[in-house]
Amino acid sequence: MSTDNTVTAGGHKHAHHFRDGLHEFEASKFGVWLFLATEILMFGGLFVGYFLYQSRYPEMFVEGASFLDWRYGSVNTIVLLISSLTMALSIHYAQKNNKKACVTNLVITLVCAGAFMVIKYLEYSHKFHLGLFPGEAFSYADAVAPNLAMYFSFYFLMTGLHGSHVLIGMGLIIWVLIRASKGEFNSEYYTPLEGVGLFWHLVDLIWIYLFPILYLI
Amino acid sequence: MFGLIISLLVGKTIKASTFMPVQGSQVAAQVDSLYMFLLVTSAIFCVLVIGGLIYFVLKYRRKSDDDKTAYISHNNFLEFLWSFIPFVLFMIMFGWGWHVFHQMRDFSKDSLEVHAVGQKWFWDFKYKSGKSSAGEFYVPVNTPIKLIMTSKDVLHSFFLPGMRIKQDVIPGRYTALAFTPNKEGTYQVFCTEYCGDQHSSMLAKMKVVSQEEYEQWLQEDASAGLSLVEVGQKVYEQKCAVCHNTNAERKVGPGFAGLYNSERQFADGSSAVADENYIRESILVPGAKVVNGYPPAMPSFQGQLSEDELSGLIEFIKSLK
Amino acid sequence: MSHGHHIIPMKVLIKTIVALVILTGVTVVAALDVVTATIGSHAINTLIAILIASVKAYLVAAYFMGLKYDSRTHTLVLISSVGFVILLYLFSAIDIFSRTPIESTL
Amino acid sequence: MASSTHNYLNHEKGLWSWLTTLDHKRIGIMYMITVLLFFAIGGTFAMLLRTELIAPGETIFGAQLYNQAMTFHGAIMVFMVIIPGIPAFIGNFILPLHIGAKDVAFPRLNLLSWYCLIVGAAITFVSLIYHGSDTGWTFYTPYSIETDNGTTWVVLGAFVMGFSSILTGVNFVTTVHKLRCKGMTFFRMPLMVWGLYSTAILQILATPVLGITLLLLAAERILGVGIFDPKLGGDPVLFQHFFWFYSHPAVYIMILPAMGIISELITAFSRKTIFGYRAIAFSSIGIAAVSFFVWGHHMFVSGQSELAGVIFSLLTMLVGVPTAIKTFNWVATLYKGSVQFQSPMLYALGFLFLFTIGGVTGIMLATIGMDVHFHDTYFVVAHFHYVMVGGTLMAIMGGIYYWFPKMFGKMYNELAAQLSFLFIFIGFNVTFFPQFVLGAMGMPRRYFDYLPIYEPLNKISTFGAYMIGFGFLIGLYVIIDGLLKGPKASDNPWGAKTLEWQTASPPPHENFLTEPEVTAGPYEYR
Repeated sequence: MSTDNTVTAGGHKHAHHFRDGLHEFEASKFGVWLFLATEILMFGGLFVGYFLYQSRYPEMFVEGASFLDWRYGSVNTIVLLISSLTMALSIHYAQKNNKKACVTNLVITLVCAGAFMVIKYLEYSHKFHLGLFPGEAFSYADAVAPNLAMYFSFYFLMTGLHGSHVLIGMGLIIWVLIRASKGEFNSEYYTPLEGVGLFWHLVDLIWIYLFPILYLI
Repeated sequence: MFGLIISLLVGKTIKASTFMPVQGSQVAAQVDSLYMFLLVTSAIFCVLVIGGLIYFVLKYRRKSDDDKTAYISHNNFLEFLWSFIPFVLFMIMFGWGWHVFHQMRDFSKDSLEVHAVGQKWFWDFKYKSGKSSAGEFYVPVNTPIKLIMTSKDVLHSFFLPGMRIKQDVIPGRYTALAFTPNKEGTYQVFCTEYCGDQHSSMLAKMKVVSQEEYEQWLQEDASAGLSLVEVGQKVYEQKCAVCHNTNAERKVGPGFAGLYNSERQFADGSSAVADENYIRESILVPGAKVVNGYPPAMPSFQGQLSEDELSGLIEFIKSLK
Repeated sequence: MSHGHHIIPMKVLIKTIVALVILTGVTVVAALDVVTATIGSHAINTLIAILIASVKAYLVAAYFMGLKYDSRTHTLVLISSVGFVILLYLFSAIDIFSRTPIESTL
Repeated sequence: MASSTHNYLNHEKGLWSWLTTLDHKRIGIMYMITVLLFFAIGGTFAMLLRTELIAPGETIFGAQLYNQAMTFHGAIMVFMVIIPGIPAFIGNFILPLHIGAKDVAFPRLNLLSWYCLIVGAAITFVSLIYHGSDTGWTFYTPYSIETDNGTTWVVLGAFVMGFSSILTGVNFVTTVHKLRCKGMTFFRMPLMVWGLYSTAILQILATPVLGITLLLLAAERILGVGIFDPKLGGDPVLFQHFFWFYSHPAVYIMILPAMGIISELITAFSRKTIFGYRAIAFSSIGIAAVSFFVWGHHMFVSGQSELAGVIFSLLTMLVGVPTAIKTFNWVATLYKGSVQFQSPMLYALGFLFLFTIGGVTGIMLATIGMDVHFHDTYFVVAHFHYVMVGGTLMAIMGGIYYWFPKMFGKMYNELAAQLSFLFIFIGFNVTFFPQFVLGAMGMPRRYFDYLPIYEPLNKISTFGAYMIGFGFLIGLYVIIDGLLKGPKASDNPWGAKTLEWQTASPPPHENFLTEPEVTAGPYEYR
């Protein structure tokens, strides 16, 4: 590639337009934070829509929430918090050049993410079984509120968009896992790990807000 | 050169103000005086900026390649001047605009209520006395009018240039407009929110008449003394002409000429002869039988046409060869 | 601007996860029917849930994401993005809740 | 073609080296080709619209085709030409050169941003297979939900193009923060960089909301979720809130970089330091900040409450103040300067003339009492063409001619460029000033057919449109002729003081042979 920032196993040579490794690390971290701002704004749009319609159709939203099992939600929250911890631990160990601990923590994070998706799959199939589809496909016979379909539109849009970000996160973790197991990260260079970690913590942050407003209200 | 451009600009701006449509109400006159104030202020601002620009450009044009230019970096007083003065002017404009806007929105209790319903591509008007008319409505002069409006399908917007007022019409919700016409005459109504193919022909007429003439119009039965076919023609012009031609040529829907007793092929493959029942059903439940090659876009007219209007329309369509 | 790679101490990470799990418990308990019934108003329950979630969010952002040890511009980016979401809600709410309902009198 | 010495154009050979380049200058050139191509397509739709409107009734095609041409003219010009236009094309090329950097912070993201635009544009044009889209570039619901044509493709295309804008924004903010050369403090950066920096902030904070709005609209059309559909309990006015929360900052994404270019042109061609550097720099940031508070002035008559309308009108007046400050500062820069009338300067003066008229009419529309009459009429069409074509397009043409020697190492044909300016400037006024009058007379916008009293002014307007078209054709000839046969240009043909003129034209691959160091401001004409 023309910017000759060849990445060698063990030693990482920073891209030619940066002064040194640290300069590149800080620029990348700042760039990731800016990208996280766009993610917050995108999910923010959904939250704004949710709150505006919740105050307009309160009883419909309460009826919709009654279909959600708060136990599934709580377990999912704990699972994601654990995965956030293990992601932070993997960075912690990478900075201490402890490759084995870093890799194991990444694997645990991946497993937790998988568990989260499995639980989501169970919840979704339970709702599809009842006919609580989003939008026009909604076919739940004895709904009290006429537009109950809108609640499940919000539910599937918000958890679906969040779920897709969990999947993207899992893909990123696998990419970082492969590089970590090849020993590319050390106390001097772990920028991709830091970036994926920040993204994963954001996915957890969004679920921290999704959980109470969907399951607990 | 400098004088010509500026006078051309100012002239054009002032001349533009005479192009406002007729002032049909007291509020319209206020809007026009606000418009005059905005125009004059803008013209002065343009003369200052563009005039200054042209003057500086000509006076300081490059004489030789090694001209020495003054190193002026900034001047705080000037910066303050041309940020505070525009700010004050803008606040005056804001305040005056708010005052005029508020007058457009205070619905006095004793105003005459007219119900307007917009649907893809014509306007319907209903009065409390049960009188209804399409495409045209009468209002008495010097009486506060309140238009209560809704839409049957998509967003539309009721625009009365003569009264300088406009209000979007939203399906599933009522919006309102208030004005007091003080000049008799016919005022044009436009739809100004994009609503599909025939958005540009979704027009209507408002006739401001004397109180007596208004009451007389309210009593008269629109189709009194007209034959059935003539009633049908009036309904056709108000509601159907937008999508159907009287000849055989397709517009949005099929042309009416020669339709009666013709064989109609439907989208689901079946076919039938176009007799009175087929025409009646196509008006009331258009989705039942959609002719092949046409989009199922026709709205239902259930409950909008009186019995004799419906039979008049059928007779009119039968009369078109 | 604190430069260099800062390693988040193990103690801090453990304390954070413990606090997060406890708070999750608290928010679940706060939403149990018996509790919501006593508090009554739906809006206050929502507010409590959001407050607890915000405390959890602060913990994740400050300790897991390392904002506490980072340059303040990163925190500014986070705060401004959340701020503009609230701005969107605020102005839309001002419009929606101050509309004068018009009724048909036919 | 290029000069004999080693530079970014002949650093690598072959199409593949261009399609996988990470050099910000090459990506800038690729954006130039893309943006000018889409401008030609969008311009053709504009010519079709004006030809149709030469007389009432059907002239060249029917209502449905007119509505599709109107929608594509809007969508192409907004999403493919004027939003990526300056930041991605001129910004990509000039920003690293202006701050003395070797490249933007994330070269790979920069290339991905170009591919997002290409893929997004391709998706948008796929909609033509399904009878295009006839909703207008604003996609207002519920009409955009129920019209059964390719609208979903246009919506998803715009969604993908949004990423191109986000990635450029992330890239530029990081570059300005992290890659400034030694001595280049924030107040020694050229004002073009301030323009691009405030634009990048807008791109980051506004575009994601457009993303979620378009996603929700696609969900409406595919799943019928009912959030914006009144038949299912949704609120179409809420769609307008979401849409304009992005689209008003978007019009500042269009104008702020243009203002950046104008600061460069005015100082270079009057050979004088800018008047009120800090006032202009803070005005850029001020406009970017206030732009998020004003979107409701697009919705004064849309069923929005009176209270919200009045608040938005007041805040819109505030955003007018920094714009007025900038305009006065540019005119003050000319005082005691040494003004040279070359085509970039003509475009800068054209910008000042047209943008002033656009600005004052904007204030008229911000006055809520006045907007009730003018909303959705040709007055609004004239206003936004004055600020978009008269503002951003003038700045793009001025920027192309100003940096042409730096980008390609060749000079363009000055006389033909001035002729092109003459046709565009006069044609523009002949086209759009009558539309102010049409708006005052009450002619609504997006009308395929109009009442006979509007015919004479529409005829003049169409004639003006042909003049603009001819002017841009001459402009295209000047660019192509300059590329093929242009004489070799010196490193600093205009004698400007900003950093990009200290390196060779066209610049070497790594921009500066020796690491530049800055000791003073960008416009030191002593």
